Amino acid sequence: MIPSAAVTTVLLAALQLIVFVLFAPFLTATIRLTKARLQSRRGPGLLQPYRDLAKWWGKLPLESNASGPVARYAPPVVLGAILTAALLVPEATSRAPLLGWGDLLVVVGLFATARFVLALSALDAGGAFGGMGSSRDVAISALAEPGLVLALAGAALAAGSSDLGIISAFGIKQGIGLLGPAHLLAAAAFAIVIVAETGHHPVDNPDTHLELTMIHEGMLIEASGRSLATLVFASELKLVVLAAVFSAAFFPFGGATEIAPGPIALGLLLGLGKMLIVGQGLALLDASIAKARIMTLPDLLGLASLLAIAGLGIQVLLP
Amino acid sequence: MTVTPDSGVVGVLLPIFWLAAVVALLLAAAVAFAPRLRPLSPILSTAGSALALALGCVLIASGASLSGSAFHVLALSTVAFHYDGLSGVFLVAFGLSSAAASLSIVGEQARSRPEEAAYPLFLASIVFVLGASTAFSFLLAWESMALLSAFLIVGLRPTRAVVSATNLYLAMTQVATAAILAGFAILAARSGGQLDFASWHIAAPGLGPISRNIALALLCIGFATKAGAMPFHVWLPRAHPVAPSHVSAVMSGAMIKTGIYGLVRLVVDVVGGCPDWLALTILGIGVVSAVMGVLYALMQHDIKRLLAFHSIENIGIILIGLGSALLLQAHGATELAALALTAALFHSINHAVFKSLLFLGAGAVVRATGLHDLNHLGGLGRKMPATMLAFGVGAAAISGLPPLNGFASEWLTFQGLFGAAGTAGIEPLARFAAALAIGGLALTTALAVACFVKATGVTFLGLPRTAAASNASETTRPAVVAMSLLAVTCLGLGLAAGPVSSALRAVARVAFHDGPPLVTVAAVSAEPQSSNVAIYAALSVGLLLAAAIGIIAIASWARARARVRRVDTWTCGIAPKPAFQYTATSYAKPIRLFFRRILVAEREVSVEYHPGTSFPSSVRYRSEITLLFEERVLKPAHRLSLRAANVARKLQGGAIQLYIAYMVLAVLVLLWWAR
Amino acid sequence: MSLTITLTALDAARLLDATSAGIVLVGILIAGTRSIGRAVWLVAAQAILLSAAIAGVGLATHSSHLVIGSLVTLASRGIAVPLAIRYILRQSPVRVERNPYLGPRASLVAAIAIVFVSAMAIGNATLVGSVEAPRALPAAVAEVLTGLLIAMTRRKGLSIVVGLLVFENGLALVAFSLTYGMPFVVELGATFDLLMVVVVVGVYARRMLTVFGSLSTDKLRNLRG
Amino acid sequence: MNDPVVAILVLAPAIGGLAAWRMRGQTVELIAFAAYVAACSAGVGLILAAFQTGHVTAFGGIVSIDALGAYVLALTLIVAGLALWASPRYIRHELASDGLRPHDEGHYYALFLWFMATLITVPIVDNLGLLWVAIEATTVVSALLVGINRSPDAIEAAWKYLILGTIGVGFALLATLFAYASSVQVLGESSDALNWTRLMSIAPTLNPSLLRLSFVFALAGYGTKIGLVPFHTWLPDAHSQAPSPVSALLSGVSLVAALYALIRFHLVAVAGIGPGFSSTLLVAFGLLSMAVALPFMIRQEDVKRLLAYSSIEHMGLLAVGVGFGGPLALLGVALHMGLHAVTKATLFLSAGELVQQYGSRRLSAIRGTITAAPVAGVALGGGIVLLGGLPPSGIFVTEFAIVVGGVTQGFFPAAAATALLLALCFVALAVHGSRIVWGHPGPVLAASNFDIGLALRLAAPLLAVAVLGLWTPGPLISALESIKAILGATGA
Repeated sequence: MIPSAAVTTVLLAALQLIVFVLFAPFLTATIRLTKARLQSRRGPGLLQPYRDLAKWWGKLPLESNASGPVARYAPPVVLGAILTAALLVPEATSRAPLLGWGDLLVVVGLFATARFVLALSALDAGGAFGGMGSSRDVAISALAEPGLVLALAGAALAAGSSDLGIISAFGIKQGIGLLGPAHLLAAAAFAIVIVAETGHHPVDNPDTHLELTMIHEGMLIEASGRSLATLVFASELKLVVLAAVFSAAFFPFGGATEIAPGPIALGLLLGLGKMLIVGQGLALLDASIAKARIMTLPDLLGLASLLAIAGLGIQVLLP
Repeated sequence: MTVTPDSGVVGVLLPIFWLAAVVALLLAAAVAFAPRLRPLSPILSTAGSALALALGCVLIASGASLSGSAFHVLALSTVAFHYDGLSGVFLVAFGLSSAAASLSIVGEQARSRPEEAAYPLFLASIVFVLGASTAFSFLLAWESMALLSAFLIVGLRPTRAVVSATNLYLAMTQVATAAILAGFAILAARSGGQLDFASWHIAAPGLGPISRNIALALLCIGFATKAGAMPFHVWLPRAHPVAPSHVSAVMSGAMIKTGIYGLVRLVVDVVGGCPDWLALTILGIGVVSAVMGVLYALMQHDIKRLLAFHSIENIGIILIGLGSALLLQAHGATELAALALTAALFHSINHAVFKSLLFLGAGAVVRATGLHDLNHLGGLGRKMPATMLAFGVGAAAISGLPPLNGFASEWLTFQGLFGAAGTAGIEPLARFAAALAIGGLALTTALAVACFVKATGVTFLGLPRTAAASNASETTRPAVVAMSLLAVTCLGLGLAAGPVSSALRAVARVAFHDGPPLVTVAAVSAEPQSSNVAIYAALSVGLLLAAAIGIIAIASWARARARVRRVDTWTCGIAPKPAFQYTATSYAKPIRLFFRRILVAEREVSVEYHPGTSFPSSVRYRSEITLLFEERVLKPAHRLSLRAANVARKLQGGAIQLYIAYMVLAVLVLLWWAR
Repeated sequence: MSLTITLTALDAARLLDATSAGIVLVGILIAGTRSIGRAVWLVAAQAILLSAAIAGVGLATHSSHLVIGSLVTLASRGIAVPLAIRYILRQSPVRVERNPYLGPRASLVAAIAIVFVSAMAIGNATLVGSVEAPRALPAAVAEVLTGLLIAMTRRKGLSIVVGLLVFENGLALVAFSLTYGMPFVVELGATFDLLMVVVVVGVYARRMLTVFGSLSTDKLRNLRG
Repeated sequence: MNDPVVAILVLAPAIGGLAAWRMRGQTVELIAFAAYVAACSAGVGLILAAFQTGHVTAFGGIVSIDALGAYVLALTLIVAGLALWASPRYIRHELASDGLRPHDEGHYYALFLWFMATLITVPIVDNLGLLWVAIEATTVVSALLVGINRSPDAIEAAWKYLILGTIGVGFALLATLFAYASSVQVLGESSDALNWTRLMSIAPTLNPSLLRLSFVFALAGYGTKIGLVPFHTWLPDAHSQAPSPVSALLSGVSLVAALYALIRFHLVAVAGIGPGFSSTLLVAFGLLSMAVALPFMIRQEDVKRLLAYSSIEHMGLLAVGVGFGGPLALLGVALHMGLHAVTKATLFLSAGELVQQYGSRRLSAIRGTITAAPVAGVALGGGIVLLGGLPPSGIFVTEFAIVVGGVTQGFFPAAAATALLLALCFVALAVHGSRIVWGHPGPVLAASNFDIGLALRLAAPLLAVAVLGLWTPGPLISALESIKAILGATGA
């Protein structure tokens, strides 16, 4: 029997929610592990991120004398926005769990919301490092945003819709023929953007605790207890969602096109696999190249936009 | 006055609303001079604006139109109006912004009675502009609007800077009006000397390509200047900051929109579309205004100047929507064209709401601290929580964050661009341009986020940087109410994006003369290509987001509240000082460096040392960016013209013999010409 | 009356031609002279020639108003105006055009050139006048231009006035050579105006002498731009 | 019969002038006002008659007043009234500050009245020759007024005005001669051969080449009095040096009177050789005048010169409008004549007030009037705004009408240029105006004692101009319509 649309939506959403929430710390763990191994360290176990989150969640909250409600209620908003975005991205299936709720622009918009609130909260404590991190973060994402949108726009124009579900369905239908030059250029652009958005080398160092080099960590410096847990988890989840968007827009192969346990399970596995691959790529970067000076970032991120534009050019001008 | 179609209750409501609004505003002007009734003036202005808002809503909802005329001067009718849905849209934008602005000054007195009286008249002039149906009545209202706004800026006792800002504004608006007048004149000439828009529309198909292009170009220059689009924007960032805040709110929220209204009314409605080159030009102007506007805004540390540059940015976004709409319509993609125009109209309303909100917030800050400079503010959130909350909502909305209204209209704008880039009928290069515009718009929104994190954070968060900032106190109750209403409107328009955009879409279709509007769906939805659908279900997303936030917030704070421990902010172990904080300037520095090619910045660092030591006692840092158009084009042109004038004045050399020679020469030339 | 002169219209025309030639000649001399006093007398001579011509034509055509007109011309342009100018001149310290923009010889040449140019220009222009005096109109135009030339190239205020008077004589000659003059009322009005002009010139000449101490226009360069 | 009325109209000021010559103080003012009132009452009668019957004649056709003439006559009387009203205050101040010598008072009023008489004569005579005589007479009389205070600059201005004016009007005489010659060919030696009405009736039969010459010289000659570039050079000097009430009369009326004369020739030319020739010349010289006035307005140190150049600009606009022709533009021209006259007169009066209070003409000195001299200062600012054609100013209407009318007549580039020049000139004027009103006030010579009369005569005209921008009374409409009919009688 075919379940009704509403039920399907609820089931898929619940499934995706659970999978993402559980998988997010794990993905981070794999990245750390690989990085450690590449640096010939043993590195923490795969469960370490879970332990950290649990530890912070249990801790007594500290707040700065200067900070107020913004700092306190920013973390829920950040996580809430990213969770909402998480449900608008196809993962196991070619359709997004919340069918017809929002397209890629909504996902981007929700990320922007998260960034806005986080950057704002970083200014609440009135410290130098919060401002530094916040200032650098918004600047870098300002450079990354055009690349992000333009890359997705390439995929969207090919599919004829900005809805991620339609895009990935289109990709699946195209099969291997999808991987034309325009498509690959856009994919490359998006890959660069992921690096910038998730704060890995050469843009940012996720593990640093030297204040002057911090970008994302700098914004979290005043966070503690459950706030810290929420924010860290949010950033882990963001990586997962971005990876999902990446695979849905550019490598959607294997996503289930009909709603049935078998294909969904398969699609789920494939999807997680793709995410792990993305993660390994990031780990490789972290281990292999050094963090770049912030002033060199425009070249890197400009490159992303240029690749995306080139892709669009090929797509529009020489069809 | 006649209402068409005269359908029962609407036929009654429209004239009543219109008359009531106009009467209320005129009364507001009159009572300003009455000794005891003076406090009533803002209240009456509020009422008038609210009525205009109601009028606009009814016009949009009913699709009816209200027309009439009165007062003839020579053969020309002074007040000839025809309000339709399009007017309604901008009446709504006007009403929202001016009602709030007027409400915010209830209980206060303007700088002088003439200004007190000029303010409602200024509002009335906008109402007339939005309805004028003949070239003459339009220009009459248009010029009155320019004059009154100029007077409101300059006031009775201005400083030198204010006077020069006003002069620049008057100069540009006059030249712009000359362009509009010339454009109108062409249209009038080509329609047998008729002066009313309706007959122009009838005669429009007969326009020759040359006169059509010239007229459209002139009109675009004129209206773009009023709208403050680059490169005609120079007056805006000078005029808006020096005006009183409620006036800035209306100017930014409603007055510059009349430029957009003029474009839509003339180019879309009357002339019925424009050639590709112009559509692309408008698109290009839009992108440039958006990107450069927000970049310049980022570099400002005067809060009102910052907001003024954001007006340029948002006008740019609106123009992007309009440009893509015109491009699409020129190639028969009427559905998408209507969609893109909807985006422009929707964003016009939204910008009116959040920009007025932000200006009122800025006004509250200035009133509380007497400071314009962000670098002297800080920590105001503790003292003025309501203002911070409202301002924050406005900031989020203007940054285009879901689920607020700014995102909805920008989403539609994006869809319009997707449509333009994806419509096969359009020339590849034009489509590529549209695709690039997508990137420009993305960059704009991202930079807007950066800018408003800066504006909000540096103003309201952290530690107060000056005594004035630390002694601030919450603003007046009416102002708080006004701002809260606007903030709620931001959220409401955001969540109700579906129905709102459907209604606006009907208006857009009528403006394009596409016949009866579509049946509309209860979500913002677009058809980038007819087969597929992209949807943003604003309400559902908003609720989901709220639920998620609520759950997490409760989970993390429900029981923790009591056990919070407070400590100093970590500043490497030193006791934190306000000076440690990032200032507005330093916050924007990375972006200034990233875009140093465009923002040619000059910085000066001067260090003073303790006598005899090498320990710095004070370090001051100043950095100014170069406003390219102003510095590289406008000022040189101005200097050149002055020099030219000086040369020309040699003609009047003082020697009578020279003068006789002029006459003889002229006569001989005339004779030679006449033989 | 005892003396009866009989002139045909043709003779009148010849007379007009002759006098206009004379007037041109005098005009050239005016252009060529340095002394303002002499210039004034020459202007008077022009006026007298003019009035003679008018009188002749008046007698020929038996039109009384022309005869009266000639008398008026004689009285005003021939006598009153020159005397007035002389009177003013006598009060001015400098009565010679010292360093004009265009020297006497040069302006002499220029005046002659003007005569030829206007003769050629008008000669072939299709100007059907009611008078059969082919030389009159070119001469008149030449006078007008000569007057302007003088006004343009002299420094002394009175020299400019002299130019003005030559110009006026030229105008009168034009009027006469085109249509045997204007309606009588107009003629009177015009003459009256001319006299008024000279009076006002006198007034201001005196004021200039008291304020500037001379009639040189070099002092009158203050109002510019 | 109209003869006595016309006689009163012209002779009252003339005789009044004679009576005033040797008088002083109250008496002379009384005489002047009496003469004015007499002339005015006579004038009003004639004007009404002219507008009702369309045409009033007297003295066997020598005098003939049609709607256009009546209109110019009305303007003359209105502006003269304002100027005369302003004179006592002005003259007393000048006498007090030794600007004038005691016996100049009588001379001033006498010359003023004679000037008025000559101005009145211009629009009522039908004979182009007499028209010329009258205009030459205005030059002579007003030249005496310009230099009435014996300052070097005043003398210089008057001298230039006299010489250049005479030369210019000499050209106008040539124009009249050619017109006469052309009509004599048709009518023979007849006394009414120079009557405009007659010329119009026979225009098509006139010799075209003579008509062309005639118009060219009229353009040069009356153009000099109108202040069309390049014949304008005397204007800024004279208008700035004359006593302010006289400046008002010069800028307000005498320019219009000369324009009136030129229009008569234009109409004959149009009737004789079609609109092409003279219209083109008018548009060209009008535009040239506006274009040349602009730089002088941008860079100007003298407040009255500023206003004078703006007069040149507006005369250029009127010339352009006449050249455009066509119902809308001509209607605009008709109204603009009046509005400019009144506004500019008021501006000169308020400027004169300021000049006296600050003891200087320099724009750099006259600053911050809003505190130092509120009445005149605000009047000047408001006048500039109205003159610039910002609503609610009738001039907004007229400029709109002229530009739009011009394009509908097929003069697009010219009309566009006009619109642009108008805007730029307004900007130039407004920038100076803003400095005058709001600049940092310099030293004030005479503190402004609030004078209700001053306030009235400055506010009333501006108010009228403002009202006319929103609503035109019926009679005025019909009057303008009939004027338009005359202007457009044979035009496009």
